[in-house]
Amino acid sequence: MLLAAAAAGLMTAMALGLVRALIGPTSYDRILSANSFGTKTVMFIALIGFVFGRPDFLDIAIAYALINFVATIALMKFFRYRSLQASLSRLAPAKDTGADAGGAP
Amino acid sequence: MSFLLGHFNYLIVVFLMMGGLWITFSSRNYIKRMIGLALFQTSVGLFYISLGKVAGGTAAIVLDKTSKAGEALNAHLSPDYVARAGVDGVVYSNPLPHVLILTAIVVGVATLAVGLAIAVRVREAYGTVEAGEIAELDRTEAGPRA
Amino acid sequence: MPSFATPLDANTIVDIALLAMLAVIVVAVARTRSLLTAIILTSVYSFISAVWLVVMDAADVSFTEAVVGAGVSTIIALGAILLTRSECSRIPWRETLLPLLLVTVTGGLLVYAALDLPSLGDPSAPANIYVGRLYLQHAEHDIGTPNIVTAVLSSYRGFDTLGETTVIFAAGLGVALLLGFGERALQDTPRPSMAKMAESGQHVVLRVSAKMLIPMISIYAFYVQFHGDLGPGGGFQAGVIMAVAIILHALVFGLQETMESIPPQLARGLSAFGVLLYAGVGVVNLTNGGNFLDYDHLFPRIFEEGLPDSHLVGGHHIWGQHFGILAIELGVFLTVASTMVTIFYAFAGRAPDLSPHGEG
Amino acid sequence: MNAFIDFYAAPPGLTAHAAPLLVIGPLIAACAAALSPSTRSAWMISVGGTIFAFWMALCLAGEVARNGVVNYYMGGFAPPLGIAFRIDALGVMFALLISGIGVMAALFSGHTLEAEIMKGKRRLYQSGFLLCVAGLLGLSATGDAFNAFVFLEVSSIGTYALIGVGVDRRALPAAFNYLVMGTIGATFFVIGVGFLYAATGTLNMADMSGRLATLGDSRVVEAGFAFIVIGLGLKAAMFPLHGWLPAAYAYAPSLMGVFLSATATKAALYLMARFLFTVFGPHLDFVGLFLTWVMAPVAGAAAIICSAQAIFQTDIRRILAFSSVAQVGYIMLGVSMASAEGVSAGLFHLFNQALIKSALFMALGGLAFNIKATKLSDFSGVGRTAPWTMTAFAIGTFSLAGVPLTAGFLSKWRLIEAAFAAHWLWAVGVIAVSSLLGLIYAGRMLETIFFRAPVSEERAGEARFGVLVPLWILAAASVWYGLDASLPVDLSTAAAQALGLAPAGAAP
Amino acid sequence: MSEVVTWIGSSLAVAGALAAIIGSLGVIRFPDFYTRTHAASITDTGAATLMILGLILISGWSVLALKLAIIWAFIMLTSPTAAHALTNAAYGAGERPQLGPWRLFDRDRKEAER
Repeated sequence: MLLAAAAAGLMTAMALGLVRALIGPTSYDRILSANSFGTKTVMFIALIGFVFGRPDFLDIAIAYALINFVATIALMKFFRYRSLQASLSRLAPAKDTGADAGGAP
Repeated sequence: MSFLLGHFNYLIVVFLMMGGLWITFSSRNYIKRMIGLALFQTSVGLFYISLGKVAGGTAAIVLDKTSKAGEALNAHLSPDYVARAGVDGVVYSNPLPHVLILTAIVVGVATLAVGLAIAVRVREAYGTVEAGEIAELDRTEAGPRA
Repeated sequence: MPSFATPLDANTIVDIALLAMLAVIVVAVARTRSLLTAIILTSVYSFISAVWLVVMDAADVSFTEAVVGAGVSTIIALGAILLTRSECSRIPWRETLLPLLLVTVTGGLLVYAALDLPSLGDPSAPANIYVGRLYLQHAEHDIGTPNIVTAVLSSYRGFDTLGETTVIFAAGLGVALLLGFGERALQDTPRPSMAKMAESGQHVVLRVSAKMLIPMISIYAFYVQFHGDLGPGGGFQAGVIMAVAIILHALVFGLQETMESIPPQLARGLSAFGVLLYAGVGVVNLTNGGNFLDYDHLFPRIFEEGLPDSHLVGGHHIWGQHFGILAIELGVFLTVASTMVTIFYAFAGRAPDLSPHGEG
Repeated sequence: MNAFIDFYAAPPGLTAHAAPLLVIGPLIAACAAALSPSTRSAWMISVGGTIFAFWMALCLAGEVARNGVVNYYMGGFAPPLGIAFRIDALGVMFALLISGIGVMAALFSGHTLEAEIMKGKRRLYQSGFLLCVAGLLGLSATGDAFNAFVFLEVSSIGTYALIGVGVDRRALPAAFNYLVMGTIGATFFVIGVGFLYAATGTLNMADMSGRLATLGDSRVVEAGFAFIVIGLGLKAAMFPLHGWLPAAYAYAPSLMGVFLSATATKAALYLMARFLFTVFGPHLDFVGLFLTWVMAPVAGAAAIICSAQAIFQTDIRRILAFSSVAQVGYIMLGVSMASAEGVSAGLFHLFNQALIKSALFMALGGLAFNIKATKLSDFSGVGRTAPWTMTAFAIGTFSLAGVPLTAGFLSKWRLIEAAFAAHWLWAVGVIAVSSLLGLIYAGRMLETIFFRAPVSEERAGEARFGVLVPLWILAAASVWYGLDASLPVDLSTAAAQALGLAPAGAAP
Repeated sequence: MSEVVTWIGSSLAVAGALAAIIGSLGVIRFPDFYTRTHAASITDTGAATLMILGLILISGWSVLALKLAIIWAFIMLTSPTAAHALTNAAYGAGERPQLGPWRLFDRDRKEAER
């Protein structure tokens, strides 16, 4: 029962986290929210296995964590380098234009 | 109420399909259309999975009914329901829709990749991915029609 | 409680909540004009639907949806908006009337039929009592794998999976035809020396954690590959995860580095080879006297009898089925992994043409 | 099918597995072509793969002639558990048509790719073409509804890219529209199959049909029917849903024009006929209503409106593309009569159209070396400078317009006969009017090509020999079948019978 | 004994869920991107640690516990890295914190670039 309460709490947290992804205002907020949503998803999958009595599916949760990470890195490269091919250690970062995020000072 | 709960999934999935289709039809931007298409295809997957759900069931990975997990599952269910809906004492959801949707998801990502690749080429050839501007460019640069 | 029309149990509540979130996201995607936002929200959509799929007992589908929808699709779409633009134009309301009509008609038709469908979870719905139940009853007996989805996917409906692998191969082919293999990435910018890379010292955190993660991910991919009979997973998911590891390498260490270890030609060749392997297993079955993709005839009769525990279970050779599934899953793995890498190379390696439109 | 009854094309061991090999042959060839070292070897693999498929189709034709139906269980699992191939006279007709046109297109491809595709990509192009052949052949052979979707996508995914890769940039938006419409069509098909699965619990078409018959009317089945018809209608460019087709065919590289115009929409029509008659059956109320009150009027409208649109096109390939949509109208008109005569006449017309359209596109593609433009006016006087190519083109055009002594005339005539037999006098009128319009655009093309003065002397020259061979085979076939139509008539009559439509009178 | 352990484990899971809720509230309520990142990344790892520890207690010594530990390691490795990469990208692309002396820093840096 307590586990179910935990699942419900996590569900609430996911719903709340979604709000920031929806309202923005900058794209970074959305990515942050999406990333944090992904982490909560991982926890939720792990938890729901115990709640529903079939905890064999933890394998999937690892994949979620992994995908979540790689997608965030790709988004980060999108902003910082405007390219997916650049090496992180080589190219100078893109200039401070903040084209997508309207948050430039 | 029971009817609504029983069909809630289908109604929402229909809404999702309509949303995806709406994005595809109404957008003029090629990338946005592909996103809509991807959402549409995913929603169809959700529809299939809804069809295959069996109440009180578990994923179709064979489980011994005497194992801990099996007993935990059956604790919620009445024995005659398990006897009616289950196989070897465990109730599973229908695996066939899962198989079909696995295939459909793969087809979906294949379509997405090709569609986006075409969009990139369109951008290189026309300088835009907006359908209206492309039609305009075709009209003006192909010369007046006879 | 035992009947299928259970009002508001935990399962139903989670189901309703997740679907509601999906609906909200679809509305938001439809409303936003920033493509980047649309892509981020679509990736969240994939995550939510993956959770929903777990709740609906579709573990394998959930796995696939997560790695494909939230992972590969997002990265490809990002690559695409980098090469095009990340804003879309406003739609004049006049142009929304026809789409609205079409969507309403389609939706009406869907609702018309959906209300006539059996209730969710009805165990005696036609869909659940016939073929699906037959699989549940026979799969372990016929094929010998506990994961029935894998059994159906790779043996009963193995031909579908061959088609699916071909579709992936075709997609890789199409993208390569349209965008090339990322050869432009190899042309420009001179290669820096390793020493210079080390001293520049940027993103140490990322580089170090990527170095730790990439081997872990690869091992995990193989685990998913070979564990697919027993739990969720299989060639497709493993292939995507492997590709994601390679993509992570390219994202962190640069596309050129990755292309040195895994040349585009190799990736392209492997993707064709995977399909060949799959089809080849089928042809071997033919030559050994079975039907196409009938793994019972994977081995010649004499060899089969020499295997330990070689026995017919319900007229099926468990060893043949076992190794047949392994072989075709390997084919799927190769094709999927190399095709995803090919697609990533094509998108990431295409330098954006510098033309005045759009900022991307 | 009498022509094939004593036809043993291969040893029995091979014939027994002809059904999967029909698909697997081109599929393996596609992989081999992608891996092959040179353009030339890829071309040879392509020709070899399609010839192999044609050979297997011939084997199947023999088997079907002897046994009626060929059933093949993939993986040894009988339906409903496994996927079954079920090939009857209708399927075999399409397998023969697709693989035959495939051979011609493969022969043609050696030269056309040199003219239109970048050097490094020709192998991949061959590979994609073979995948498309494999997908369409699988579509004609499969007896499983979901497997049909998979093959629909196998044949389409590569095609989208193949259409877009060419010299004409207008091909790209065309390919994109085709992709969106094709994917929506395929997804609608999946939704429809999902409804049918929800109603019957099976995916095997024969099984499904049996269970639907006992089920009676249900809203789920009706909606499934609607989605399948709309989805396949999109794929088949059924009249109001044909918007993607003209641009896609007109601006695509010639090889795709040749192959797709002859096969892709036809394969979707095949699948629709399969669902209409085999899975549902005209005895169901809503199917009958649909055929009479939706499909027939729409088909008539397509035949007239698209023929009229073809007249006003300036681009020669767009004329042919609109004509294709109009011809789909004729075929559907025949099918919507739901009588043995009507369906067999429609199928006969489909057979002719496949030959004609691929010949016409091939003639134009053969000149692509010399004439880069595609406007009709650019082809002025080409008939004088490239007589061999353009004579074949003229034969195709005559057949298209339905001039007597060509196959096109015979099939239109049989359509009219069928319409009289069904007491659909309006359909006779539609065919007459549309044929008249067809004469106008055919005449317009021929007038420009043969009787106008050439734009400039040095531009136009004869197509290469490698193009002329398949071109003339196709042209000769349309003349031959105009004189002696026993083979296609035989095939289409047997196909109509295989759909469960008994012939009213004696077959001619 | 085992019931007590299960109870403790469940309580930890609930605590984790609470941490997640608090984090989400922080993400909604905080004024700018950097403070939101702070809220999200700290509570993510914290919630994951609490919850997975709880689940490990529930599952006892088994493969499940090992898998949970792997998931935990994964999250601990990826979540902070992702947050770091994201803030780095945001800062590099010109997103600035809203409050306090950072403004000053920002102006200094701008001047130095000129």
